[in-house]
Amino acid sequence: MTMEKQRTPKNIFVQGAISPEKIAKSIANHQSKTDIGGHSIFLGQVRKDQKDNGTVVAIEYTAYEEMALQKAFEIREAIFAKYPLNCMHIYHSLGRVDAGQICLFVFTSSKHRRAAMDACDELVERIKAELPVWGKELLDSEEHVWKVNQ
Amino acid sequence: MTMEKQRTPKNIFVQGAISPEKIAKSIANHQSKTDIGGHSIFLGQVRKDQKDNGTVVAIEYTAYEEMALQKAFEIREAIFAKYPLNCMHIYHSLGRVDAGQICLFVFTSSKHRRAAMDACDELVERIKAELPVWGKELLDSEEHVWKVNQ
Amino acid sequence: MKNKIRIRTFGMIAEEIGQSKLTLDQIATTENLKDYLFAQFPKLQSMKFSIAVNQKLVQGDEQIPEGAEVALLPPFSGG
Amino acid sequence: MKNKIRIRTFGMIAEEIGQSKLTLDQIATTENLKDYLFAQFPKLQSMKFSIAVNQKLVQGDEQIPEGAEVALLPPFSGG
Repeated sequence: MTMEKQRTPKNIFVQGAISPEKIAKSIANHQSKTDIGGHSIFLGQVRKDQKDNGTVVAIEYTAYEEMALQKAFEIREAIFAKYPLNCMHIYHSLGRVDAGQICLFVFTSSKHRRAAMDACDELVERIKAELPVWGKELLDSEEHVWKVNQ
Repeated sequence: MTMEKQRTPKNIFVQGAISPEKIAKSIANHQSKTDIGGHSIFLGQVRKDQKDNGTVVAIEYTAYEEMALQKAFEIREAIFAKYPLNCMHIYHSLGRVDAGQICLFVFTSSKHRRAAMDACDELVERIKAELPVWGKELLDSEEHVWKVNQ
Repeated sequence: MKNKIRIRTFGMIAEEIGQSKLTLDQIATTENLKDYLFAQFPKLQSMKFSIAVNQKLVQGDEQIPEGAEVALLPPFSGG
Repeated sequence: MKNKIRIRTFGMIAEEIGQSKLTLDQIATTENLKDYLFAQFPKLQSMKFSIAVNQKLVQGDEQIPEGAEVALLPPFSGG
């Protein structure tokens, strides 16, 4: 009988924007993993879009956290099963993220680049489609609109 | 007659490994570009592969620099013409990069994620196939082998 | 709580209902729940949302177990 | 330099030839150059490489302009 590492849901949510320093630290943490040949990273950034009633100045994120963490865990397991990955990290903001700041950080690593790139793509699509998370776009007019994903 | 910004070849080469701090700084530089919604990043990392005559401890990169910069410029222009990108950055190491360190940093940004992701993919493939750059894998036995791209 | 279900609301549904948590007397199925909500909050009829029972999305009409947590989920817009 | 061509070598080709820059008397075409190199450095015959004339990859046999820079390029392995 082989002993497999049992993975459990882990927190993906961070309060507020994701800093470039956090991303740098996450990258640096992989320097000891010398079987990795390629990392693929996706970053979502809040856009200053023009809306009918004003300009977006920030997005305020809320989530159904328990369900989102369970779903993120299921997605994570499915992607690990599908691609030969060394590592996978997902971070999503909750609360206010100003325009120009980063609200999503997806990071995959593999021996050969293709797996990391394909897994990162699929993760981003699934996160946007399947995680119960909502963005409220705050406008400079003090009004707001609910974000709609494409 | 419209005035278009004339782009010229720019240096993509950095001496030695690319630091996580450089990557963080590059990300942070985009926070003022509030029409960007997604960034795609690829990082190449040197693997500690086992070879017949020893273990890879580092790769030493050389390039036909003048030709590589001209080719990188052509690739850059072609990718800008093909995808609606806000930004594109390419950095490749020259000289010695130890196992676990980063030797390639490709960074694309766009309003909607798909363009950044597809452009990043295509850039990485073209860089590996078309830039006159060579990696000499240095082994712990003091021998070396010439890197072969898949 | 027996004979009670806990309702959680999010996003624009929470905004419309004005509360993010409600407790209701047991309702048998998700279609019955929708009828109840549409009567109480008519604007919900024109809003798109899914229902999760105990954190699982339901397809069509499903039984609501006693004491369940039922969530009203407008279209996701994370990332 | 008229009537001369400058040769640049890289990677395992540079290693085999032992020099990264050579100056040769003018040679008319890239096939003529290959013949010359294969005579001088027989091991090159079993090595894969492309040729660039004035930084452009050549396809098949091409003329070498006077004073050209001709580069011998083993398979690229960047990234």
